[in-house]
Amino acid sequence: MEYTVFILLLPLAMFLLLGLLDSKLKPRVAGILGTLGMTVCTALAYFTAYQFFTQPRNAEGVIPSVTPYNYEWLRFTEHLHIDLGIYLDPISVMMLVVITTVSLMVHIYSLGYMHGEKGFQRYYAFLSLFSMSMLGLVVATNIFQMYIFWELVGVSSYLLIGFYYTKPAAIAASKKAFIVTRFADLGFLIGILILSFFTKTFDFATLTATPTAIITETAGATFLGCSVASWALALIFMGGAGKSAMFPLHIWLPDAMEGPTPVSALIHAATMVVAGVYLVARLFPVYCVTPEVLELITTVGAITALYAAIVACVQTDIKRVLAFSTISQIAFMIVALGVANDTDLHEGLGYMASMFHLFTHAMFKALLFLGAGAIIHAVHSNEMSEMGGLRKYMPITHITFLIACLAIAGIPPFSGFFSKDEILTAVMHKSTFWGIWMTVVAGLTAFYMFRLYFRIFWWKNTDCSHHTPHEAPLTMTLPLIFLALVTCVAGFIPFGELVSVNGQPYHIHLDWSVATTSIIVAVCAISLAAWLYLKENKKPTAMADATRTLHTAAYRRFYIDEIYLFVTHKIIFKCICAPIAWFDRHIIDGTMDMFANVTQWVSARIKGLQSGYIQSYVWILLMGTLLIAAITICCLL
Amino acid sequence: MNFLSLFVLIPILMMAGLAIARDMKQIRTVAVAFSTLQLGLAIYTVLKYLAERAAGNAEEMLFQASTMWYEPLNIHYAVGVDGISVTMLLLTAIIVFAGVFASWKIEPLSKEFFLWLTLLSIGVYGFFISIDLFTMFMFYEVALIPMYLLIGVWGSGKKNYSAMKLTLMLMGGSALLMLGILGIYYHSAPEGAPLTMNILEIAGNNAIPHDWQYFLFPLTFVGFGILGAMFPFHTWSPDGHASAPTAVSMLHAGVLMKLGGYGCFRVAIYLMPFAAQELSWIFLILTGISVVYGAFSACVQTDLKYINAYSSVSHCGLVLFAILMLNNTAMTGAVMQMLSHGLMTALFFALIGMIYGRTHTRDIREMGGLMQIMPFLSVCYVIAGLASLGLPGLSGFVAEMTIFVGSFQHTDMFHRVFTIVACCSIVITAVYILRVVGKLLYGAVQNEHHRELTDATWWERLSAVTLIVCVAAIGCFPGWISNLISNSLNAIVERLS
Amino acid sequence: MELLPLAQQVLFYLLAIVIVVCSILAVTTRRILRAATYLLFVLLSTAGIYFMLDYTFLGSVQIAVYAGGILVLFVFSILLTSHPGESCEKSSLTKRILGIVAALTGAAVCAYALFTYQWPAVDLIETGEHPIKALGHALIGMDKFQYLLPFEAVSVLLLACIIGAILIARKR
Amino acid sequence: MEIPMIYYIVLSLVMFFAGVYGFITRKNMLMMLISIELMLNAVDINFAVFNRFLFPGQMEGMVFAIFAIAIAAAETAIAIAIIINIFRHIRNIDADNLDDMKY
Amino acid sequence: MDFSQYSLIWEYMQPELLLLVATILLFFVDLFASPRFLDKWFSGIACVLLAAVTAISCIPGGETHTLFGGMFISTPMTTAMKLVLNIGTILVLLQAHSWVNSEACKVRRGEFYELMFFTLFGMYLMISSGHFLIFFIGLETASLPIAALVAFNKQGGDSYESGAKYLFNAVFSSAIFLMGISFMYAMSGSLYFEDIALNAANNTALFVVALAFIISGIGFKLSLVPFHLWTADVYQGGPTAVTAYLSVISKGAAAFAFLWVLFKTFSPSPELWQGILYVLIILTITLGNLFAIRQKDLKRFLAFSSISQAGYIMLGVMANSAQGLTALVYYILVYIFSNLAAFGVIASIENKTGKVSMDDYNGLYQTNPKLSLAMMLAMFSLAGIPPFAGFFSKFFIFASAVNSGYYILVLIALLNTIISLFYYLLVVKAMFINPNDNPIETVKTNCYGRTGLVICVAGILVLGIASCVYGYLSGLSLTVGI
Repeated sequence: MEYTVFILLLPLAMFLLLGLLDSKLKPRVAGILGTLGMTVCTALAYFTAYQFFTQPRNAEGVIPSVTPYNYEWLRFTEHLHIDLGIYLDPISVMMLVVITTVSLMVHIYSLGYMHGEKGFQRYYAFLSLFSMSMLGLVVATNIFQMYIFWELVGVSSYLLIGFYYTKPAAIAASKKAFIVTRFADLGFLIGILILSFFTKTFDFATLTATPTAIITETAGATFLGCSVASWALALIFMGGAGKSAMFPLHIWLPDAMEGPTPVSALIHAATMVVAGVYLVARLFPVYCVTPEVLELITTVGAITALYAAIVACVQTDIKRVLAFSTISQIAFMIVALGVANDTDLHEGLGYMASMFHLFTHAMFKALLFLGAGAIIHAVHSNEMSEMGGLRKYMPITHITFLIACLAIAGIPPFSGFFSKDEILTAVMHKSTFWGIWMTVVAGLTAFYMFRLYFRIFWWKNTDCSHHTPHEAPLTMTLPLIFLALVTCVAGFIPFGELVSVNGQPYHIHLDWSVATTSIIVAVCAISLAAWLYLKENKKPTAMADATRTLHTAAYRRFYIDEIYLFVTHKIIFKCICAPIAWFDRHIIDGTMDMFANVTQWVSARIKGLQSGYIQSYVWILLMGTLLIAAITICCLL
Repeated sequence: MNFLSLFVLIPILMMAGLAIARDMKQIRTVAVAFSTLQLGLAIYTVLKYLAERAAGNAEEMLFQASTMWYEPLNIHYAVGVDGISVTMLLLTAIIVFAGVFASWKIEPLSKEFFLWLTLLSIGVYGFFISIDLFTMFMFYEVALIPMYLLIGVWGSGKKNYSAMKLTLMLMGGSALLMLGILGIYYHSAPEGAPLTMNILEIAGNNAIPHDWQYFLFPLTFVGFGILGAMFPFHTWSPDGHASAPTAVSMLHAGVLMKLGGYGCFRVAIYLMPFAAQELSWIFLILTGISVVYGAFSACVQTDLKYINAYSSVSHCGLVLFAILMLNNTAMTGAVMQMLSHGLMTALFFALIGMIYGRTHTRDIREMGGLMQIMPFLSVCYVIAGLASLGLPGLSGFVAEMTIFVGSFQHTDMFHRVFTIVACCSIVITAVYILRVVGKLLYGAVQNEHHRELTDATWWERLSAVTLIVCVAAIGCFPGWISNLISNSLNAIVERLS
Repeated sequence: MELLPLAQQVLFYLLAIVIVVCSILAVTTRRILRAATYLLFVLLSTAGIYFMLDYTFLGSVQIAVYAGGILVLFVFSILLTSHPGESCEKSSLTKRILGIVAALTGAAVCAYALFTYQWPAVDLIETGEHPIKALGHALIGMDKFQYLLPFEAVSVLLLACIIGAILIARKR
Repeated sequence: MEIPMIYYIVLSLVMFFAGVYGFITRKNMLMMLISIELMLNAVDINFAVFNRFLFPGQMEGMVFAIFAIAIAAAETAIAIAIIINIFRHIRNIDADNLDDMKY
Repeated sequence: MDFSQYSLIWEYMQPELLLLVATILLFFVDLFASPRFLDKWFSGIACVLLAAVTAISCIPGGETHTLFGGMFISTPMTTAMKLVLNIGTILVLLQAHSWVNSEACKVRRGEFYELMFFTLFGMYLMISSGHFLIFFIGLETASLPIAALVAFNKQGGDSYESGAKYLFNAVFSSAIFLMGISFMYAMSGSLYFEDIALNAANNTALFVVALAFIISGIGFKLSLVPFHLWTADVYQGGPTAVTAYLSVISKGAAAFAFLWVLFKTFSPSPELWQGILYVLIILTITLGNLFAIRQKDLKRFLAFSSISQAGYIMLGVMANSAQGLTALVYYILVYIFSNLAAFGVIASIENKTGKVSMDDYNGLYQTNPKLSLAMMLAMFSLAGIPPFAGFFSKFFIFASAVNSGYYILVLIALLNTIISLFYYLLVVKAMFINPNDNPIETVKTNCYGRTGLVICVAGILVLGIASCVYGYLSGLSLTVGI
């Protein structure tokens, strides 16, 4: 399957082509070129998936993973070398499909959405760059290759968030996104260093084939009470947590919504943000040998899920709501991974569930974002207060958006229901406490999504005398429809057959007790939302007033951003950087200058020696001579 | 005659050519012609080197030639290159080439400017091809002194102060170095055998007593370290770079600071492996501080060149840091970092020079939104920034990762902990790079007068593109250069174990 | 000079007193002409010492060159550069202290060195005066302990000094 | 010869350092010159005395003293010329006035 | 009388004898030739005569030979040193040409050259001496006429003051020197160097005092701290040509003689004088530098620079080895070229404009690029910047000291080079960097001065690269057998 390399090279070529020619190309041409490239890429990805999954399974019933391409890029030591290659196994192939699909949709969608924007060509170049990086990330054969593309997606994300580079908010957001994820990547890097130091390999296949190696290699090595292996894996997870916006590294994602909406759909909803999940899944066998790290993962995921869900309930910017919803949903996947185990298929349900949810979520969340994009395109605002009653003006958007909302709320038969149900089942199986916790979060999800939905499409009947919102053009609605279709049918894909913790086929069966509960919770939440937001009324305001403190805190995202701001500006800048700079200029440099100044000073002070009088000269001459004689005599005797 | 001597000869001819050139056009012609020739020579050397190696020539240094110079002291004019030297030669040639274009419109006294610049490059080339301590040291000093006039005459800001400080501090380093070299020389051979200045022979004799190594190693390491901007001897760098004219900053940060790193291991570590192992921890702490400290300092600077200078402190600190890890991988990383930092920092300074030439300010608070005004320069600046913060696909990443992975392979816990500390710099780097990019290039145009400014001219584009291509080439295809370096390091590393 | 030991002692102490007193007076007196006169006494006493030591030639040279030549020069130039009867103002206290410090330190160091030195016991043979002929041979001989070269060299020095002195002293 | 050598030497030391004192304290340059003569004279005594008491068999010291006298004469000649030169320029011969150049 | 010695004397004292002959010839020319002829040719004749003396007699060769029962020693190295001094003197004469032929000075022109030759003769005696009497006569011959030369300028200026300062210091220090010699004599009974080395009791206080007095006497000529205080005033006030002569030739000769005396006379107790020199060198280099950094008058500035250079030269003496001797002579040679280049520039500008202040040199490069370049090369060479000769000489002299184990001393000296670089760069800065609205007008030098400068610059450029000079000296010094 050597052709898979073109899945990477094609977007790269597009990036270079569009990036270098930039304004020499007509915007239209650039858009079409980019889209065409992506189309071919998607086709290749689908074909790969087809070829891969239709392979004969081996004796253990596992689809053998394939490495069609591997090139030693940079050799560090005998054992350690960075390879650039393509590693195909069920999850990477699944990711290929997801990424290319969403990316293609976004490419098409952007033709309409970004029409007439300055820097259209650049936009497509960056999209191609992102696609390439993300694809490279998922097919990485080794952890360092993943790190490379990990950084590249970070940069593409930075560039795309800051696409409107004249907008201060966009600049700040892009910077924030990059630096926060960079900080997390530091953990990732250190984790890699520790891991590779002990295991002497970067290679995923080797790492996951003998996951216990790390325990034996690091035998006895502990640091602050935890084994080095745990540290390494926890640090690697930190990288993932940063990319996947887990609490407390989530702060960049809501701000990242300053980028163009299709970008949010692609990067900050469907693909890049799930890289963390993918990373944990990729190294899952290794994680399984350190249960304490898995517990950490579960806890972080659960807290994030609840936190994000609560915050999402009170946001007024529709993209923010979606962003928090994304965080919450990713946390679901993380939790699912955290509760899983690779001992057998059943224990490993969470793994499968997580991947399944990743897949479905990518589709419906992309759909939501693209829908939101269409709405914003129509009303030229992100604020809920500017919207309401749009269902009449934008029927296609309305329907597709509703489908997505239903999916995310976990209403059958939409895809979200199936995947979320598997997750809840897995969590419930592991721990009832987390199970209930996650169910509550699922309820909150349904609530805030329908709050959003009702606020946009119902709420009031706008009299749009000055400006009538209109349905988006075909280039934009087409992707919506496609994704909505996928959302409708994706739940019925026999996902467990293809992806599971040990590769053996797993037959998905619904745990009806869990499913029923979650459906009931969801329906209740939707009803509540409908009660509050179907028609314009004062109830929401009243409720907000009633819970003023909580509401404000939630609206301000529980002041996490402020804390960060305090730490970075007040502590790091004011208390570390500025003093260091001062120290450098005045103490270190001052010392160097002092040598010069002291020399000058001494020079000025001793000028009196050269008094100009013959007699003082000879006096010094004589006394000098005598002194020399006297001292030498003293030394001698 | 050995063709390596051409590296010194061509610039000398270039100086002669410049001396007889009459107008700006001729000066440019001469400069471009000779620097291109030199670049060609450098590329030829690399290729020839690779061919020789491929042909199985396993000598430690290739193309050696040695002519007796000062017989009473057994000083030779001895040349020879290994993988590291050829890399550095290539780097120098590239940067000089780019530097010539970056100073296309230098005023006043353009002829003198190019003369001094060429003299500087003679020193650098000579240093990299020498394998005799004396010649090496001589070329080293040849490279230092033109800086004074280049900054003093063509610089800006408080140029007198900076030029003087830079020169004196670097001379301070070379003072230590001279003593170190003399010390090495007088212990270079066992009792009775003739003393020698030849690095390979000294290494072969391996006769420097251990207690002397304790004395000589710090001398040489600090001596070269000052040029490598080692904390706390780095303060010449911010002022010096800030005041220097564009091409000089490029050459200085790009190449001259590499002399420090190169010397550190060609002389200090290679010749005194025992002390290197025993004393490395002291310098490791200092360089570790350099790395983080430089980055932190860069965060709050407002002058573009200061930011870059502190960033250089951080990056060059990483070079020395890696060298001190004393293993093949880390040292390979160090050399790659030299190469990478050389290219990208030259790119930075070129761009800053071009921006400054237009806006007449380097204060980031007084500029903004340059992306709209000079998109080409701005894009290049972003690329340089990304290279600096270690974006994969550009050279910085390759070098830094090699360093980190290599350093972390050290068996000693202390070294590994310090590696992690050094790793932290990548975050801080991101902070200050993005801060600049955000303030300088993005956002609204701060100064309405800037709207009338033009984008890069063709020579500026050529200068920047040359460097970017190199940065990207190394970033994308690091394998061959990494192999080139690490093969040459084997000899050094063997001595260390 | 063949003198009785007592007479020799008396003579020595006499000369010594003159030398010490006149030396000190020569450098402390405020009238310059008097200083020259004291110097003359010192020089003559020194010649006396030489005579005592049986260095009659040296003593004669001392009288001829110093007393006869140099001192006359002194007197001329004193008369040339100062008004008669004019006395120099006193030296400042600092200067005098410095002078005394220097002189005393120097004397102390030298005295210490000289007194601690183990002088070899030399048989004090009464060699008497060196024959003048031997001296003459020594001054034009070329072997060891013969001084043709310095003799010639000093003539060059004197010539050079004459030229130099004329060069400076003449008006143009 | 019952007078010990050291007596002579002390005598010469007194003379020498009297000269030193005079050289350092006196303003008038001729006085300085007189002091110098004292110093040189003291050295001559040294030579003669050492020769007589320690190495009576030869005359190295005495000859040196003779040459020293000659050289002293030469020095004096130049010195007086210079003093006259100064007198011509500044109408006095105070050493303290020669301080145009300092520091 | 042993007449067989005459041929030996002729053979081994050729430089001295020929120099005297040349001096006498000069006398006669000065006496009998017409004023117009003198105006035109006298300087040329002097230079040619000296060059002839050099060419005929100062080619090192043969072997070590002593004359006059050990009073006069001729070795290939001393001949080489005489050669070096002659080269320097010729350069000084070339540079002095335009000044000494000026209206104010030409009446005393003859004396200038004659005294110059006499002092050179004195220096010859100093460096070839094997006896303190000869040494002392040489020393006096080399310094007393210089006092006259320093006071050469009659019109205005500080020449007379310099002359007095020089003379009185010289006389005082020679008295001290004599005192030291007398003590030496008391201990050894002879003033032949080798006798002293054999007989003097070198661990007594008297020996130490004698040594200190002797060092003080020679240190005065070398202007080592604390015997240096006359230097600046004399350099500043004296005519530039004489200052140049003092700073290089006189100092070079004294340095060589110093080394010679210490080697020959005090070789049994090197620790003693090395200990003293150790301190003196540090003081000399440091104080010289400290004073130099605040000078504005270029001649005064060069005086302090030359003081610190003397400290570096002494490192070669410290080494107490053949290598040190080679390095010392080589250093002096290079120093002659470098310093004379500087003085050449100063002299040309002073003659035309009377300006010697560093501030006047601001922007000199705009109007006098060639002079500025020469000055810059001189400064770089003095500071020890490669590829100029000064770097090599400094390296070798440091190498010789390090070879004898003086690491700390060399380190201090090296750190001092930083300070010295600072003030040398100040001059460069004035010429190239400092702005000036009305810089010194373009100065045309005559062909003598130009030749002198060109030779100096060529020397600066070539002496280091051409290793044969050092190699040659090294070969010679090995024959001396230290």
